[in-house]
Amino acid sequence: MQVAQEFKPTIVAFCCNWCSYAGADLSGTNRLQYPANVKIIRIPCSCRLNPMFILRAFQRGADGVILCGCHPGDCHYTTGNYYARRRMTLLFSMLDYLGIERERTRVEWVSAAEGAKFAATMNEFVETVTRLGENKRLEDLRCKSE
Amino acid sequence: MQERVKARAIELLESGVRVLGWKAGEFFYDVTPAVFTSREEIEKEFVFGPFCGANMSKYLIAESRKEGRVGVFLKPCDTYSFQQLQKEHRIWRENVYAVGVQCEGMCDIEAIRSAGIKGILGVDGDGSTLTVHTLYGDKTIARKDALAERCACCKSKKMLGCDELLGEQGEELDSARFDQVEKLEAMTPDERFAFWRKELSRCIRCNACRNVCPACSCEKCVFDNPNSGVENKAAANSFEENLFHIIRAFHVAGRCTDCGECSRVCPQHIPLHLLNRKFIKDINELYGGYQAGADMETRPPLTNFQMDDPEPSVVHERGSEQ
Amino acid sequence: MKKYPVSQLDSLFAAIAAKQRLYIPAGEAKTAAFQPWEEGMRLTAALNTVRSAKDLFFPQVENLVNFKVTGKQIEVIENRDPAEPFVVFGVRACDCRSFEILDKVFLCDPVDTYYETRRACGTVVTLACTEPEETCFCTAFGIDPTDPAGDVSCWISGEDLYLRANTEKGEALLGGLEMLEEGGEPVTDKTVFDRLPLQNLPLDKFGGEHMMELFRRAEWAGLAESCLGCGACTFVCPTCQCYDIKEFNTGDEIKRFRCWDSCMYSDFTLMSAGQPRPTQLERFRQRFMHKLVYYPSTHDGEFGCVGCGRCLQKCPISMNIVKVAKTLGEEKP
Amino acid sequence: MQKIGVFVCWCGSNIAATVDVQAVSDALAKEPGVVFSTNYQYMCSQAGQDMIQEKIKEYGLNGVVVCSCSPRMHEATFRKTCEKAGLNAYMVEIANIREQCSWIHKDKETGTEKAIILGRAAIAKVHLNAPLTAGTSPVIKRALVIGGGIAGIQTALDIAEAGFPVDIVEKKPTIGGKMTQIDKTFPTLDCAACILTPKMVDAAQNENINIISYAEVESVKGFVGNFHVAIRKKARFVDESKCTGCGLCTEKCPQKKVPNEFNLGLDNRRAIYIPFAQAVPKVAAIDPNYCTMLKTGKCGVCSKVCTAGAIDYTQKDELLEREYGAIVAATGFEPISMEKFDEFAYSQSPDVVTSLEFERLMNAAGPTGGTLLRPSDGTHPHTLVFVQCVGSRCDGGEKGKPYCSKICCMYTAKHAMLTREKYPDTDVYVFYIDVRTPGKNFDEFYRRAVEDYGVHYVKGMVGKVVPENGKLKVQASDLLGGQQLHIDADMVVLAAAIEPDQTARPLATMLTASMDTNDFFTEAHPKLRPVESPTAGVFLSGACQGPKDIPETVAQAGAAAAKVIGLLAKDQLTCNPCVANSNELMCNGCSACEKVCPYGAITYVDKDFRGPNRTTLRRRVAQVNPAVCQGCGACTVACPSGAMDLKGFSNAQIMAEVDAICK
Repeated sequence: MQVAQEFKPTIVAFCCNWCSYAGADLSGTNRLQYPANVKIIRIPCSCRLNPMFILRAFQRGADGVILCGCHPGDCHYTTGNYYARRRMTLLFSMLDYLGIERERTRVEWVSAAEGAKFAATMNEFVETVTRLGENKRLEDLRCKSE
Repeated sequence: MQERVKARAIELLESGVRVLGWKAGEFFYDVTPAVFTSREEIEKEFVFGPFCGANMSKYLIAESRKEGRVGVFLKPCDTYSFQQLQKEHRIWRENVYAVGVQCEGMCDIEAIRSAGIKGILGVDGDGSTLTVHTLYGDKTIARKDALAERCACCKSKKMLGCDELLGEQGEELDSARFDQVEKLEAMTPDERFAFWRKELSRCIRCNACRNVCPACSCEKCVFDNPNSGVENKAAANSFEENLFHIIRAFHVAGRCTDCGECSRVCPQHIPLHLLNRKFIKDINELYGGYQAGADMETRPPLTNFQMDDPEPSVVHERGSEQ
Repeated sequence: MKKYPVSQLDSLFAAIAAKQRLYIPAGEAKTAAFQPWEEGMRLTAALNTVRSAKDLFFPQVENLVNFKVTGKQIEVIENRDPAEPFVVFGVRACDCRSFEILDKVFLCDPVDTYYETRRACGTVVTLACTEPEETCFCTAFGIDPTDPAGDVSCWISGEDLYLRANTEKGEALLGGLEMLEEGGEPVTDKTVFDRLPLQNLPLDKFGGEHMMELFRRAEWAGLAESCLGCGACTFVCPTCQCYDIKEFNTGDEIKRFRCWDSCMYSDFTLMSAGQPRPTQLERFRQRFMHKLVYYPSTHDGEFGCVGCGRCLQKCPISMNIVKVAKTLGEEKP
Repeated sequence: MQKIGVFVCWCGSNIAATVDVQAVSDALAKEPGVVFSTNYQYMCSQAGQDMIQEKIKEYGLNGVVVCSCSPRMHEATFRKTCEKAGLNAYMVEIANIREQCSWIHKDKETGTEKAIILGRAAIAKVHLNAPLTAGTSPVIKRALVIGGGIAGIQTALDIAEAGFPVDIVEKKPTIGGKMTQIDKTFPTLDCAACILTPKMVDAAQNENINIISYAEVESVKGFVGNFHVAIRKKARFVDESKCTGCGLCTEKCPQKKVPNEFNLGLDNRRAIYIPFAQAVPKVAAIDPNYCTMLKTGKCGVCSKVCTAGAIDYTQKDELLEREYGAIVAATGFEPISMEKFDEFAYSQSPDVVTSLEFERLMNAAGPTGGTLLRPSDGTHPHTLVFVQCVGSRCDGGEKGKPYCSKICCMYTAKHAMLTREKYPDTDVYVFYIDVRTPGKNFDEFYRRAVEDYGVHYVKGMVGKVVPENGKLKVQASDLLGGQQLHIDADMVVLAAAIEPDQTARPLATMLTASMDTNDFFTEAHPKLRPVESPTAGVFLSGACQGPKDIPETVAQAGAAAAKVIGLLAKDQLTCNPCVANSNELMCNGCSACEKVCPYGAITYVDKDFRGPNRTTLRRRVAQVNPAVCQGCGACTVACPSGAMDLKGFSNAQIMAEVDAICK
């Protein structure tokens, strides 16, 4: 328990450029706090997220990975997030199937107007992952050195 | 059937096409896919029997691009791969003459060995029990125990997209092929993790599963491509074991016909088909029934969507009591 | 010759494991492997392991060295695995012969110190075969499966395990095991070996003499045509010794390691100029020419194959060295 | 190896307050490939930009990382800066250490630490950046304005004046929109029709403007400069080219019982009708829901009386395919339905009306010819109660809208004033939460209503309206007087909140333009780009972007037009160079990418490649049209072999960022 308190997870948040990245900016503009262990990577669209990137993140020491994109129907590229939704659903299901904690991966639709939602989501996600503790099941010990 | 197939093979050859079929080996079970170009060869070495498990469709990617036509014999499950590959424009159909061969299930020599039978020299009996001749005398085994896993839960005896059929056209069967997947799903995450660690930790990254897989027919696999960022030659640790098999399963998701070759050829007997079947099961449950290779038109599930597809959180909700 | 009741193997293993790490072939038949012995672990029912005993001396992945880059400074950090003595029990005659073949490669100048260390640390305890598989053909290479080499040779005969030390290492090992009693000779029945279907391989043509002729044989095309180019045969083979040196950037240091490579792979010995063996035919030919021709030609006629039969069982398309040897070895009319 | 320069911005104290900018630039200076690193107060200022350019030249930088505000803010700025210094614009990466760092963290240590990591990620990415050159795509010099209200008309007129052809698509049979129903306009009290109808006529007569009335947009494809739009022109059953608008048919039509939407159902029209006298186009239309001929096949009176022979009962919907370079949304607003507000007895008494209905009752062209009469008994009302904020400023919003509808305070003041002016014998009460009168001459106007016209303004909400023997018993609270008021009113006028037109949401989806939770179109930037949608080539005019009065609408309409003109004035648009491209050597030709491409940017060709041993292999490979590709990257994930990659967001680049962040 004590350990869980001190443990600061590394969270990678992939945000689509048009909605969620703007949403993240908005939560900044509104000075809405969320933990610093969330680091955002900008991708043009949620459909750009290759499952390899997620696994890569876990390999390199991420404890949680979240994808944020436009709400289904609002994709800047019309259909991108629909594909992303299927891909992520299947990938997450597979990770779960392999016994990797399902709470480590997540998809959240955040529009450019939902700065508050972005912050809330991140706070909540960091909390969840902190409770889970360090990513052990999908770690690459070579990257855990030092 | 052996004789019918052989006879047809000769006719085809004499009609001027190369014939892709199974070639006899040192023993009765070690048959090798081969292209036959002479009558003698066929008469002497062509076999079609209970150990012709190899799925010929993948060879057609290369063979169909060569000069002239190639005749091929395809078991029902092979025809699904055959059609899926056409769907992906991998096979030049006009250069292929496809003969569907009905099949009552292939035996797996490894299954017989796992039954503790050593020094196997021959097998006969088509009935429910097989007599196995060994260095240590004759043994018997129930045919169902000698059957390959994929055949024990055969999904379909339908032969698709062939130019002609040998044997009765079959039907799709409601197979129990998802039972094992369900068993795993019913486990706790910890149990599942332990299960897959035990299995995948045996992986020696020989790439047999990948190289035999009709869906894994990339010009260059990401795992062989130094620029892909995931290239690796050996699974250096548990992560890379997972990485290889997760990505491979994902890349064939919605394209895998569940032909079962991956599990057949794995020297370490890792039940790789359980990964692919998980995706197939999920796709069926989440996006409606889909069988890769069953037709030429339907859009593969991963290049398709519905406005009201379930959210990724279904994964979390499913069995969230755990 | 010493002996010990088979029924109490556990306590023998315990005694060895008490002093140094012990590996025994364990697990269900189809996935048998050399595993660190722990309480209650039994010998596998399988004749042989899926992967050969070579793994213990030449593991699939092995750390070589680390580099740390700080600014313009490159620091080189030793990170080879610590050398601790170990015993491997139950090595078959074929695998035991494979060590000789590997030694000739790794221990000749320049010596492969990683391999050398492991060899020095390892005590090989072999186990004579009594129930060969139909795929066994070690006898074709002059190996006597009923009288294996190694630091210690063992036989299971009747109720007892018979042990014979062949080397100082062997002496040392057995010397340390008080529970062993002096014993007579095991009875070995060789008749089954005469019934082995593959024992008479036509090998006379192979070796250095007919190199170019064999190289040019037309049959290679037919043999190689359905090869999938996977590495199954290579990785289960006790004598395959090719490896690739790779580097992994962890972000704060670079780990250089080596891992098995396979001449069957399309990127094997890939060079800036391109692929020296552009099609599977050349790669396939390379592998078998190496076992049957190149290796003997440079190692006074000794073949690079020990007839363990693993590739016969594991090749996805059942193409293997026996088929190659028979196709090329038999005199054509 | 890149020679990278790092420029850390303080953004005044915005960043510097919670991020130790010195520490950041020092830490990043140690990163591989970084040859120069500094920090400065305002990197986006001229001085800051000059410094960047100077350093690029001085150190021969071939990669630049700016740690500053969001790339959505200044990426373009810094790219231009570097381009001027001879560095390819796409060798620049921004580390967002303001919105995503300094502004969300209080603790300086944390902020600094995170800023360094974000900087590292950007550096890692720049290492893999390659110079990109943008392709170009032609601009179709024609604009589409969706909605023919004052906003749409003004936008169209301004674009047309600049010499570009415009189509106005209006779903009603006439253009003009809400303003046509308004009687007078605040604060000047001049007649709405008098200022609107001339504009409608101008639009009709302008040879650059093509009005497609009684039509709706059915689908939108393509992208900025190159939209393909399908427009459904609904059947009018009247041949526009023949109809002279004489109106004879509308007098002879036997079907008299059709609620007249122009007067909000306060009176009736015929089944064949011209919405109002000044309609443009002045062409009759048959209402298929009421026309006996169309429903039963018996009647045909209108066709008999029509001397022009314009009636055509067989007319079908027509689908027009048009191409445009720019699209303007001007879909306007609607008052919300009053159903949910039964406490005001709207559904119980015809004498409870909405403000818009009141406009009609006051209007000379209205049902009562401009004399204010009670809808129930046609008598002259003596006591009127105006209720403000009906459905506006509702928290929770389940009943009404969270926002202020903005125009109600002023039009109610107008109504009250006009009533008192015309009928000095009336008592007029206005119940309000606040009176909001920002705007030129607005407050003066309101005060005139109170001071000169003796309108009773009561701060407080009306709780209940009960119809009782011909009167409306109004129960309200007077917050300032601290008492409950009971008024026997003859009429109650509800200032209904306004909401975006129902057609806006589906349209937004077609345009892939985003909307806020109230279905108002969102602007590209709330302050700096108020008339553009985030979707390139789509612009916003009028109330579809938020509640507005007429002058504001007209102003925004003009602004939108200016943006459109700016776009159409270009012959070529430089495309986004961050597009997909396929490595033919690795392509399987499996068509997965083609299937997921929303723009049809991917095509296939059979190509010969050199195989091993001097053989040639024919393979089917994908090719990307960089002018059409918009760079979403869907194809890159669909491609199993990784042959398809995205410039500027390549697999390698993203993974490098991942590594840097997780390190």
